[in-house]
Amino acid sequence: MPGLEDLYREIILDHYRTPRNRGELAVPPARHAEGHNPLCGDEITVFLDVAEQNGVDVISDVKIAGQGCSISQSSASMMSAAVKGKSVREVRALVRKFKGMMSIDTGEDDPEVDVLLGDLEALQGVVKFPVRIKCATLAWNTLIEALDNPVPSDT
Amino acid sequence: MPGLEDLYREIILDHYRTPRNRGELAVPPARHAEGHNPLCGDEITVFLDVAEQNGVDVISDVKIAGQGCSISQSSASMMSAAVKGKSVREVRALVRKFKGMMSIDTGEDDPEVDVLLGDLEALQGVVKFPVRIKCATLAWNTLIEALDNPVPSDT
Amino acid sequence: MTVDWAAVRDDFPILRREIDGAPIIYLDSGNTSQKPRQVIETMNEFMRTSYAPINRSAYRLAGEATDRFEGARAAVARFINAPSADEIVFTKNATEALNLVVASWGGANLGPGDAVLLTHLEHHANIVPWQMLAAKQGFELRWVPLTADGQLDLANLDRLLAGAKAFAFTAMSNVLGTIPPVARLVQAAHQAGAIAIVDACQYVPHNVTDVQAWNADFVAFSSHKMCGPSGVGALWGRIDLLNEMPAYIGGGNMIADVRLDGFTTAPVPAKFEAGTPPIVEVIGFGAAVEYLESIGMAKIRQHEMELTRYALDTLTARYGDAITIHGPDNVELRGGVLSFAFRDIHPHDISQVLDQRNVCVRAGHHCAKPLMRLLGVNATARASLYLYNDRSDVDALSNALDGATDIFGF
Amino acid sequence: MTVDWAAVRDDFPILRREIDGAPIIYLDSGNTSQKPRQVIETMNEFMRTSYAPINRSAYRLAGEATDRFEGARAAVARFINAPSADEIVFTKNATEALNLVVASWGGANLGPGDAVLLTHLEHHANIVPWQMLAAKQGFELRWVPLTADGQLDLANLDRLLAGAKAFAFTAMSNVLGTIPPVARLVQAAHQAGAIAIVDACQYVPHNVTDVQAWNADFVAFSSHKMCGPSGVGALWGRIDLLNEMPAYIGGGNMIADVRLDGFTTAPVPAKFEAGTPPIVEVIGFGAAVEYLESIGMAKIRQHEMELTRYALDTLTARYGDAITIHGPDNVELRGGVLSFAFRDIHPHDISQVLDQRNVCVRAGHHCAKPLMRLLGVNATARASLYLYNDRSDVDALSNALDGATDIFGF
Ligand SMILES: Cc1ncc(COP(=O)(O)O)c(C=O)c1O
Ligand SMILES: Cc1ncc(COP(=O)(O)O)c(C=O)c1O
Repeated sequence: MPGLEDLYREIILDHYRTPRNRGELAVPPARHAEGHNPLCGDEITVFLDVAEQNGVDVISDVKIAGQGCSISQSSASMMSAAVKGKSVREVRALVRKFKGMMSIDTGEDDPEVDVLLGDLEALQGVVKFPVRIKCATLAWNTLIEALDNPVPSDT
Repeated sequence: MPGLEDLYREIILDHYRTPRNRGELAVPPARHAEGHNPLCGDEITVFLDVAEQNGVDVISDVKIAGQGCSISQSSASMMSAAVKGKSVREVRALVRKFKGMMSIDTGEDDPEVDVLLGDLEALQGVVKFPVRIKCATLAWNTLIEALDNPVPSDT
Repeated sequence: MTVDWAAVRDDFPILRREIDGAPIIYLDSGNTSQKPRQVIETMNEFMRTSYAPINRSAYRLAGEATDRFEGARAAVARFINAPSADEIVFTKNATEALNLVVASWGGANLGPGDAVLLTHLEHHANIVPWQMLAAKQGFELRWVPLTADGQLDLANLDRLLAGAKAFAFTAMSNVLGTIPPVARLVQAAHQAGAIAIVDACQYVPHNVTDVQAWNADFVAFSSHKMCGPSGVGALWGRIDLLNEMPAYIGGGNMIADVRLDGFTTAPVPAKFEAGTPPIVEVIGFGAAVEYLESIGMAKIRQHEMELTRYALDTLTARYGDAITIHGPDNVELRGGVLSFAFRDIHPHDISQVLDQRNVCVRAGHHCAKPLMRLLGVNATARASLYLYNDRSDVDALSNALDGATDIFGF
Repeated sequence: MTVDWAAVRDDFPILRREIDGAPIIYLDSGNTSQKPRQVIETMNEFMRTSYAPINRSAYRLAGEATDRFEGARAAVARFINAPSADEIVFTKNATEALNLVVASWGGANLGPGDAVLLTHLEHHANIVPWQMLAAKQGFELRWVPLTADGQLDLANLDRLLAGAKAFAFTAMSNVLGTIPPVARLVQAAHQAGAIAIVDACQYVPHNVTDVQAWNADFVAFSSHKMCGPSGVGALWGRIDLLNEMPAYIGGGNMIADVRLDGFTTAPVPAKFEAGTPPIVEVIGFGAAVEYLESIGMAKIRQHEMELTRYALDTLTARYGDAITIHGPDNVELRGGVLSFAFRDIHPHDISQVLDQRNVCVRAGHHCAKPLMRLLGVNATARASLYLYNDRSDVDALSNALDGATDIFGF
């Protein structure tokens, strides 16, 4: 349909149809957070295993649960692929970069970390559809929640 | 001032300057009620002595306390003069008649009672000034309150 | 007399607005309705020539404005056949109207051991206020379940009502369109000794409403869903209940007297209208009910039933099993609110594709998350109809849906 | 740059309305202000071309409307120098804003043994909600008294604040015009461990407002008093307090999730904005603050100070002891609100006589009955000035007062 090619790129539809890293992680040791998009009812849960490797905190595993539209699901899937194995510091830089691409001001970049958006650039077209920005960023905000304010686990 | 002659008739100003039946009655035996005009802050208290005379309830005395504008005060003063000595039934008929003059629908007249407005007709001009109707009727509504729902006395 | 629906459509200036060279197909009236020029012009003219405070000042301009404001109250009262205009309390929306009843009536009447009955059809506005009060005052919430086609399952109604002090339910679901048998539910409530609170937010805009025929105790609705301005809603209540109830929010206009050590309240409805009211909006609300009356609510209902039938038939004929439209199929039992699932495409994507053809539908949980969970979805797409819609709008919806098929590759 | 005040006056269509062949002299802006064409046209245009739901639907029309709505929030935030637009909660009026703070913050924080400090200047909107909560939760209300010329008597402020948890006061009296030293009062409150709640309903429309310079915790105001539409007000609050506070009214938009057994709240400000907001009114409110900014609040304040000085001088020069104007004489310490007593004539009669010459003033208790009792009156006449008033209005007031002398025979 004319006008929607920028939004529904093939790689996005691919991640939507075949989401990566679906599932849950045992909490604890994993940490998790839930995100809601009040506009459309989307719900997402991000699970993270954070492990120290060579003195740096690294996302050793990530899983995504929940339901949502093509944009929120594909963004979550692409995010999960992008953050797995990265250090927490790199992940924070990536989140800033991603939100910057979504035209959300997130302040200064971390000058010492160099991260690339890679496939995530396919989501750039979302900016032309402002109401979808919340869909695209839902997983990313939830990721930050899982790092900074995870849901308390029972033990 | 042109246009206000209908409102500020001489007899009205006379009752305003020299109000009749100002004061209070001992409660009990008197009954009383308070009225407020939220628009202008006027407050009025109507005290009534009701006594049986020849098998009929009669307003044997009436006093008016409180403060207000020329219309509410003169209407209260004229009312007090008009109701003193009348039977409760006549008074109710008079209230209906007065409110009718103020273009407030009060239902059927009492066919068996014949009351005259007399001096009160001077207040007819108020109808041309709709916001003042509440001033003119304040004492009358408070009178009905004093008959039907008087403030409970302590004894 | 038949209504000239094309002329009605012409009353709504926004329907001539074009995006990308084509007019808007507005199918989101269940969310909020568009405004006819009669309402817009009333507000415009009032602000240009007659704006003044209400019930506070004594000059002619203020007297005139107060008369128009109270005239609007009388018009709204007449529109729902309320016995008296004094029983109409203006609020900011239906949500505030429901919160008012819950906090004031419920606050004074509900405690441990008590129960309130709701239904699985309810909008958050008729759920959350009860949950908030229940958390404070400790009473039980019970729920009327649904049948498979989205009607209230009344099999155990009497048992659910036993011991309940209030039954609060929607007169028309904003998700499924379901119209429960209001008068019958009110009667059942009363028989059980409960009061009946009707969320008529979706009903009043689309049907002849007679609160006396319902015999209800409270009825809440919003102006913005019935061709009127945003920023105003109404609560109708039985005068004896309103008189007994404690004040809700405090401030100017709702008092008879204030002293340093306490206050006394003004008579109803002022008692529940603290502060400067939505003056222009109430007057616009009056113009809206007069506009709807000039067409006739029975005719509007008829028009919407026909259009709903047409929509149900068109969509199922074209898409068969690929589309699931929730709620009753019988248009006598439902309003023109069509929540649907289309293939496996997420409602937000459906809305996106439809928007490309200027077809405006809502995608989401419609402020009814408990109902969504029962339907087993976290969102639906919803097309909702009103007096200004016609068959061309339904056709546009049907045609635009094909675009979703293309992109998501079925 | 100097302001062309005649052009400002021309922005207000109602000032060209004539009654009995002469224009209106509007001196009741302390009650509610008139609207400039810029605001009226914004609302009109929005309803004709762009009306749509906010934050609920995903099509472009709705996205556009949401952007304008949130743009208005940003404009209001900027207007009072709030650190973030998220700290602006839209309410139906200032009264609701104050009730929100009292019910939500006060409900969670006040109990037996606690105290809240108010002042004798307060409007009912900043008295009655506290009385309602105090009756429920049993805390003490204390009052800052007044000096003879209607300023706050701060001699015992620290003693009054000792042990108080909140200090709620007006930034400008709607009866006397008094402008208390807000920043100093906030500081005293904080030193005593109390939060500071400012009723800025009369202040924001007439002065440069900087909530950060005040260092206040909550600030309430109303759109309709500042050239904006009726039906909307605002609460600004410190984000940490807003985040901690429990929900106020419940329903759509204020939730993150709802289940049959409970709900979780959305982030601020949605948490406090249940139901469909006053969409058109918020957008009109945004246009109003932009209008005021285009003139400049400092210039408006200057204009009103000059006009107030002129009015004080004109009336006392002409009527001497026959007129008593309440409140401070120093125009640095007061706004353009002139409550007065004239001979022994009742304010309602004064208003009536003035109205005959189209001079619109308010007569009454101005929703400040406790203050009235302290002044020893049950009503005053009040002329209140705004940016669209000029010396001719003051002269008209002064001339029209003579008519009262005639009738009441002095
Ligand atoms: C059934 C129902 N009840 C209540 C509401 C709340 O109405 P409002 O948002 O106008 O307060 C709505 C609309 O959103 C509704 O559809
Ligand atoms: C000082 C003050 N506070 C509060 C209010 C209440 O404002 P609103 O009626 O807009 O809620 C007013 C106006 O009436 C006021 O003058």
